[in-house]
Amino acid sequence: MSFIKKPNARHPNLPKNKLGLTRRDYEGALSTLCAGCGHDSVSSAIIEACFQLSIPAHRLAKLSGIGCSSKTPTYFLNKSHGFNSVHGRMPSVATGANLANRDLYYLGVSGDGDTASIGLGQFCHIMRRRLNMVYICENNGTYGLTKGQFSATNDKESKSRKGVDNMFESIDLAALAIQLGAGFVARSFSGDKDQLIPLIRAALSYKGFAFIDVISPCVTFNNHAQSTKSYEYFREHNEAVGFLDVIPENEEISVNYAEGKSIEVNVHDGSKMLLHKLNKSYDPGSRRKAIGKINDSRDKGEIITGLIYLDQNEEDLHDTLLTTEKPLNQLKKKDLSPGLKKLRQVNKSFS
Amino acid sequence: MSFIKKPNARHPNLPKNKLGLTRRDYEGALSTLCAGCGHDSVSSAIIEACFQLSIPAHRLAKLSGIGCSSKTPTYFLNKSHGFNSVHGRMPSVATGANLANRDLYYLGVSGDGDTASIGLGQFCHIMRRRLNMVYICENNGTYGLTKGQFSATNDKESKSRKGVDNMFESIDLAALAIQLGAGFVARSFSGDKDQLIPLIRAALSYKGFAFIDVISPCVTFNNHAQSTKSYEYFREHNEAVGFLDVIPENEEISVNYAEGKSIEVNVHDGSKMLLHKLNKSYDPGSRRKAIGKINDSRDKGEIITGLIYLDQNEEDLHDTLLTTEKPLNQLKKKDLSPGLKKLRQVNKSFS
Amino acid sequence: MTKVNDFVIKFANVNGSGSASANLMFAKTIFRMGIPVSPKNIFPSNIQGLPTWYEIRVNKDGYIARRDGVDCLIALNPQTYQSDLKELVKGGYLIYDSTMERKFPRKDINVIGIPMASICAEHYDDPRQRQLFKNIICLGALSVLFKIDISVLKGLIKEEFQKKPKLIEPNLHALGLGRKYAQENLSSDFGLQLKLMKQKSKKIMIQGNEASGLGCIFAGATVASWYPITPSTSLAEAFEKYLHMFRSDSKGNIKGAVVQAEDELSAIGMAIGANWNGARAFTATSGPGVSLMSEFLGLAYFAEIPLVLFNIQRGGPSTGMPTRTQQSDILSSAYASHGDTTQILLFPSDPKECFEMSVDAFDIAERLQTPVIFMSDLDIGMNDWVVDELTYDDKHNFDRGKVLSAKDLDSIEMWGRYLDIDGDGIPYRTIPGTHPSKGSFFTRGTSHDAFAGYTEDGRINAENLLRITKKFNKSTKYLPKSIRRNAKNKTDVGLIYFGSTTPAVDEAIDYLSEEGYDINKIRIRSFPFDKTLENFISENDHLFILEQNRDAQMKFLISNELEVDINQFVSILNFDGSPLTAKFIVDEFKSKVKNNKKIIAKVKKSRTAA
Amino acid sequence: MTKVNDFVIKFANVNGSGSASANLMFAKTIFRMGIPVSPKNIFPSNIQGLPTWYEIRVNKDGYIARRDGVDCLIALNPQTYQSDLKELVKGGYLIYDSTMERKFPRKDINVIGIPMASICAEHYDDPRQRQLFKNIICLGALSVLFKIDISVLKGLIKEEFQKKPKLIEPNLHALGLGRKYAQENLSSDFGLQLKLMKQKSKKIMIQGNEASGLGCIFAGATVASWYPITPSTSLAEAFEKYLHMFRSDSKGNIKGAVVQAEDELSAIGMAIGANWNGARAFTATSGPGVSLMSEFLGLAYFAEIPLVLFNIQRGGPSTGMPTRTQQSDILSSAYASHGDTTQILLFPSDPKECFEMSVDAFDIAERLQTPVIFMSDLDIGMNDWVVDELTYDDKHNFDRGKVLSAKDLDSIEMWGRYLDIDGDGIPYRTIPGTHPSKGSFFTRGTSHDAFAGYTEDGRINAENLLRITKKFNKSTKYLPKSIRRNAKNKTDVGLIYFGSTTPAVDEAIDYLSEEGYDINKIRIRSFPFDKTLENFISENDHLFILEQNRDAQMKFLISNELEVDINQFVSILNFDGSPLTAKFIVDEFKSKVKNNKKIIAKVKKSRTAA
Ligand SMILES: Cc1ncc(C[n+]2csc(CCOP(=O)(O)OP(=O)(O)O)c2C)c(N)n1
Ligand SMILES: Cc1ncc(C[n+]2csc(CCOP(=O)(O)OP(=O)(O)O)c2C)c(N)n1
Ligand code: SF4
Ligand code: SF4
Ligand SMILES: [Mg+2]
Ligand SMILES: [Mg+2]
Repeated sequence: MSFIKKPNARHPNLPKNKLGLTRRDYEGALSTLCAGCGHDSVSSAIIEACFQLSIPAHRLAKLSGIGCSSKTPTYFLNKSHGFNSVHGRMPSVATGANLANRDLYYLGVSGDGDTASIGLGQFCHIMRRRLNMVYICENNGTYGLTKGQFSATNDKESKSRKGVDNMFESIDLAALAIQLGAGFVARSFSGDKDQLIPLIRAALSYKGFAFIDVISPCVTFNNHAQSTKSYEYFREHNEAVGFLDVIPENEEISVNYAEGKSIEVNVHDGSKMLLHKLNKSYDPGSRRKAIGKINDSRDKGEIITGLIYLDQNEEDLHDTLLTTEKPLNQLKKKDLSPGLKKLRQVNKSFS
Repeated sequence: MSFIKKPNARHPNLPKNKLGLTRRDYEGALSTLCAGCGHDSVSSAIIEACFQLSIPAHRLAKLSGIGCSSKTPTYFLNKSHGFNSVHGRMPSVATGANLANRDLYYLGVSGDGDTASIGLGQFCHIMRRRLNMVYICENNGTYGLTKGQFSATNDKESKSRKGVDNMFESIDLAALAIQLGAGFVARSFSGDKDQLIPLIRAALSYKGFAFIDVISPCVTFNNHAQSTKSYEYFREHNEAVGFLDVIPENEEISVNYAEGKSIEVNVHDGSKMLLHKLNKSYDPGSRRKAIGKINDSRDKGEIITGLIYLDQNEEDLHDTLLTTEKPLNQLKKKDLSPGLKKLRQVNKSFS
Repeated sequence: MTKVNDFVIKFANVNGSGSASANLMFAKTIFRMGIPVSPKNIFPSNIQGLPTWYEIRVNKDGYIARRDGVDCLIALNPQTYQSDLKELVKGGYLIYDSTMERKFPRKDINVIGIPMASICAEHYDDPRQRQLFKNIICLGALSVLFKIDISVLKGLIKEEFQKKPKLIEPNLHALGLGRKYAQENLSSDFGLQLKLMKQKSKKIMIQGNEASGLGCIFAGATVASWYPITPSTSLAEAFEKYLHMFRSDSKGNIKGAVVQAEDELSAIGMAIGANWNGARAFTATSGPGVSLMSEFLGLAYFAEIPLVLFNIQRGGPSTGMPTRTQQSDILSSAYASHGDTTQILLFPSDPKECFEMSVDAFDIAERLQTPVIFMSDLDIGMNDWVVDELTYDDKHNFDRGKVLSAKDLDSIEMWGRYLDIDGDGIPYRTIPGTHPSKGSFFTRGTSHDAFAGYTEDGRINAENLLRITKKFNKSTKYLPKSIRRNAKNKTDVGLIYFGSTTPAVDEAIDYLSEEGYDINKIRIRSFPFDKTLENFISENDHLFILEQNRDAQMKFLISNELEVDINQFVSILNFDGSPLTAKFIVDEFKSKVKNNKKIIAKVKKSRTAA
Repeated sequence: MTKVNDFVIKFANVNGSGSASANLMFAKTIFRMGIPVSPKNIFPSNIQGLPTWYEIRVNKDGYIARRDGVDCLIALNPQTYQSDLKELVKGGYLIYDSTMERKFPRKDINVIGIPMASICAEHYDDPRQRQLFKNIICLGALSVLFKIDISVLKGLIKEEFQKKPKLIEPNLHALGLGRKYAQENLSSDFGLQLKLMKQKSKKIMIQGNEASGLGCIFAGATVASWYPITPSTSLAEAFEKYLHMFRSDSKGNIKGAVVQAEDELSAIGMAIGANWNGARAFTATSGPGVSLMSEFLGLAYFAEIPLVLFNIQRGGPSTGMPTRTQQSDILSSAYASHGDTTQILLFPSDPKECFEMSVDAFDIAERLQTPVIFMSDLDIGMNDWVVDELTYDDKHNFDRGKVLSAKDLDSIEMWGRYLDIDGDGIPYRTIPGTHPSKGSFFTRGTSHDAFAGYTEDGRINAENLLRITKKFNKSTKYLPKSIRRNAKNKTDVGLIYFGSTTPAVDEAIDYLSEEGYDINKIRIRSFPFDKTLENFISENDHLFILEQNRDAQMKFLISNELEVDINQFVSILNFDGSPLTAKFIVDEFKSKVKNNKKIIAKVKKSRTAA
């Protein structure tokens, strides 16, 4: 359990955004995630991005499925309506919500279990429909809330908490998203605020489906084999008693590296991850090249981060459906009910 | 309704395969599909391929979901057990069946609605698992059995029976399959027996997940705008009465073209489709190139056919799971039940 | 035999052969002649080439249920000659295509051959035209035999093809060919006659799904998310049609949105999302879809999100009989989802009620903030029924229920999403985006307190669940009431029924009363059950429940929810997938009476009392 | 106050702090001392940092239900001090970490401070070691207070850590630190004492899911497909563990396969596919999963495919209370899926029965060729229960039901998959690959005839459905029987119950009998219900049904299925998510008796009769 930093007293000198609001106004409830969980960093980044964009929080709807990641909408944007739906099916709920009111911001938060297993079908189809929303997958390669089973994004041949190998091809959600027609596809790391915040901002400003795959390490159920000294007692204790009992209090991981550079990140369990930040000169305009880039880097054992694909042709589901401009949830009886006279015409057509 | 050709009398001179069986021994019940439906051609190709391979029909299990395409297993291989499961969920049933007996052939037949809509999640995951089976999607870009709604493989901007545009990105199942780890990925056309039969043979001989996306035109619910003279009366009649009533008796479409060549196919409704058969020199060994090839051709308005991707490293789910060699469904009590003595040991560990 | 305006005609055809529109025109002509008519389409789960039947009952007294026995069989499907023939009554007429001469193994019927194919061959070269016009030629011949008012039929053809006017002439021509053949070759003493009648009230002939789709338009539904499945598809399609007809804005954009989802899990998720966000949204499906939707139904129930779900029932279990009718999703709908859940059900009995109840369903769902499941079936949904014209009260305003506006929120000190302020168990809700600082909350399917906060305190959760029960129990006042009709003579025998069996019941009750059995009847229109039903049960000592399923699901629901002894009820069950006949009910009733001593006593008593 | 072997100890901890294993060791020590003990783990749906409790009841008389009131509170979570304190009985003990001195607002209790953190700080530098050993130090201190047989505890520690032997010494050391502190600083007149007892029979302490997973191994299950969900996960994990332990072949390969599916739709599909293909396969899930599985359950029911589904129930509806217990999926399981479906249910009451019924479940499923739903719950599945040792009859052979071998097929002229040859409604099945030319058929969820052929003939389909009903009705002979126990004195008051409430019932009945209320009792173990239950109901004029749900689902199921008047039953309901206490039952019983005149009469009668 940890805080999305929230000092107690209101400080009169806190910086304000265009709406005259402080960061505090974008915060949420106390997080109940494990100390150091990557998901909390993502929540902070969301808070910061919304603050910076001066988004009126009540004009944003936050939605999620089920999982540690899907709990996080409680921990940011207190003034937004939230919807913690069922496991894997946030996309459909978000679609309905968006159809009802095209004028709000929609921010979906999901996990890799939620998105790539039970929710894979809905995830694929929401992209085809170009729903105007930001979809963040807090990707930790594991099922956090149900205690560390492999997810479908887990690297092939990595080891689970119980020492078993993952034996299946991992699903690269970013590549999949590009293949299936998402207009804005990015990848980042939970601890890289400098990259993540601007990406969330850009995604919120994009019209169409914006997907951000955020590598967000799970402190507790790390899926890697190597382990550093400091963890020994805990791991061994847990292994000895046969179940997970002690969870260390960890610091959140943060990184800072320049565009075009690579960085090796030590994850909580001591394993390493090689991130590579896309160069300024990288052109995200081609679908095919973007997919190629992802697969290339993967072969090299590198994870590229940054905005990987951008379709400039911003068009969303409402454009396709030719929905009227006024949000559907604001139409009144006179807009909607044709009335008795029209009904009489209908009667005629059946007589 | 049409026949998978089945003359009435047994002809003593019919050619026999290695098992001493004739083609007739691989046939099924009378088809109840529309005359000229592409799916019937696929059934014929399956019959031929199994005949040629001398597969003992009872060692093959045929499975499907729900749809016109999913009905077809009734129309071939009478001696095989069949399982017409629920809509979109043949992959899971096939997975279970295969787990139970690794020694049979598994042939799954599905439609584009069954595979790319309700079944998309299962389809993706069965590929990750490299289940040893042949999966044929009889792809007509429409929901035949429920009367002509768009499916997710339908080309963007084509028109439905009711004249409405399809407005969504179409899912390329072959590209998706390659991206998600299928080992054998091919595409063909229902009417191209010369290509389809060898592909089915190869798929049946492959160990791992073999996917064949077969373009299989729906006679009745054609999704294209242009129409030739001969259809006028029917189309107009149906449009006039507001529902589909008259369905013409059509001939099955068949094509014949050489490797490396393209061919324009006239579909029943008069629209055209450009098929391009992969060259002999095409190397299906690279995942990335294969995906690239598909997307390239698509941009050119061409549909490539042939074996698009082949992973030589044939490994299936049982290899990953380290399942014992003997089929699980043949293990007996002595193999399975540890007995009282072992139970006593377990008791000890809990006392 | 001569029968006027009282017989059954059955067409035996092949799917996809063009018979459907001709048959419909035949039925519609009868309807336009003012004669009560009831066509039933019996079709396979297939697109082309399999047997399909169209059964038209004509009845001057207004009985529109199916009736056993066929007076005139138009046998156009050689595959089914044998079995079709059996249904023909003694002295009935068999009409067939005599291009190929045939023998029929019955002496007690009249056989009329019309060489349809050869007439076609004579007049049309194109085989496709031959296929198309064969049915119209047949229609022409029938119009002569039945002495149909030809101006009505011609008028209808002109209307049908008004969107493709160049088809009018060829169709009239084909009609003429058939008429000519009949006039020249068939004797005029055909025993079945159609005679113009005057309708007592203005009627229309419409399918339930069409009426429901239209009802959703009048109810102000703006979002429809659905996945194709027989027999619900035509409902979503009708909604879409009327959406384009009535809801285009000045720019040609649409005041509404229809999405064909990738499956039912998604279809209901979308409808829930839209309702949560303050739009009126619905989804439509059938059995398999309802099963898939059951997890989400639990969420909507527990998180208290309005939702209208059209369940157009078909034959179950599993994929079952997709093109047959049943009432067998009652329990799985009433108690949809795991955990303790109870859902509101509506039971329409004909297309007119489909329209009305569809309009009401959205008010109910929003008023009660819970799913409303509309329990129609294939018979109502996909058959043409003759009903009174639809009406709509322009003065009726949408009941959006307890939704707080920005103003409301400004004036409220403390608000809790699940607080029971009014003591009726119905809390106040807010719509996202309403107010900059007040009224936001977290919707969830996990246990929560009155402020929508997550809680693992079992007592708080239990209190919340009890409030929902209270809301449910008090909901009857918003629901369509049961309709009760007492027998002319006092009796303590009652019949409970609902939905599409209504016409059969009405007819059966009349027959039984003629035979001296007096029966009170009540038609259930919604669940939870109302006081009217409760009283009916306590006032009638012996009760029959009629339903179209194997397991007597409605009986179970009633005994459980009204806490009445299940042994008080005698079930009349049918689950063969066909719309009921009055005869079936009469026979079942009488055999139950005969076989059950307790009932004998009851019924005897009421008969002698009469 | 001095209590020996009869009290309640409750640990209040923080999730993930290492308390769980220490607490378990404490409970297990008591168990090893031969004292009846019952620990309940009350944990949040969270991984780290939220309150969690471990409640241990010690009772020399063998009552192992929960008991109200805490005799000793080990309060290690400052967040919950306030509320925890309220549960402490007068004169009870509060033990806390006195590193930071605190005041507790109750005078009527004994407060014992142990400076756990400061002892840690003194002896360990690494903060992680401090966290880890704090709980062991506490355990050491407790062992002194409770006068625990230290050799037992030490032995246990050695065993626990035998896989990581280098952890043994440090743990023993920490234990010593705690003991030393207690011996030197705490007075020895602590009023709660644990004294060695002699167990009457050999006991084990085990969780239900562990026992079920093991049972599946003994039953010869080879395929498990599942999707993680609390509280069912540990069942699949146990199966996998034992699979590796007992089923490796000579090459190190496994005679079985476990697949973590992508969701519940897939998990059940796999289990169905495997069973269809002749392997014994199961899936395990909880409420939300059961809802998702309901479409496939209908298929398995209708296509008659054996299947074992473990439903480890948790608090519903919707996502509900994932870490709390309930019995609220009874209706949604019994009537799972649309259309007319009824499913076989098993109701185990403790881990031993979980083992036994898991073994039987596969025989039943294959014998009846239908799904068997195993209705366990979180309390049974995830808590440690002390039960008699598990046994297994080596002579018992798997009952694979009516499966035709190649030889059988050779000798059969005509075979139809759904023919009722034996008149018991159970048809003969064949496994793919068995015979080169005979026995193949098409399995389907669409309506079919006796030869598995597709049919749209409603009567044929109805006949098939009635055969399935017959099979279902005759199935009780293969199912675990109800267990009935009459009161010592003759009475016509009966209590019906099932599952995890059993220990609370046993205890309550004893108390009530002490107070002069004689009650017959019957424990349901399966559905459809057997003759024993039917007789019990007809022999007892007044009947109570105890269940852990809001809507009295078992009452409904019984009145429906046995066709008994629902008003004959009085419900005792609890649905706050906690395992029941005897006191709750006693209080509810008495208040129901007081408030209901009819019952007063009954109960009075039986009391005076006694
Ligand atoms: C239908 C259903 N099945 C299973 C579960 C149990 N469940 C809760 S969270 C979860 C996995 C979450 O994994 P992920 O989305 O990766 O989130 P994380 O906890 O790793 O952030 C599962 C399987 C559920 N709540 N509902
Ligand atoms: C759960 C469920 N939803 C919907 C349906 C209705 N349905 C039957 S077939 C079908 C679509 C089939 O399309 P496709 O797979 O492309 O097959 P085709 O008929 O085109 O060959 C649908 C939606 C169903 N049977 N089950
Ligand atoms: S279990 Fe993992 S994902 Fe869940 S809160 Fe803890 S660290 Fe985060
Ligand atoms: S509707 Fe289309 S897919 Fe179905 S059988 Fe007819 S032609 Fe084939
Ligand atoms: Mg995860
Ligand atoms: Mg299709």
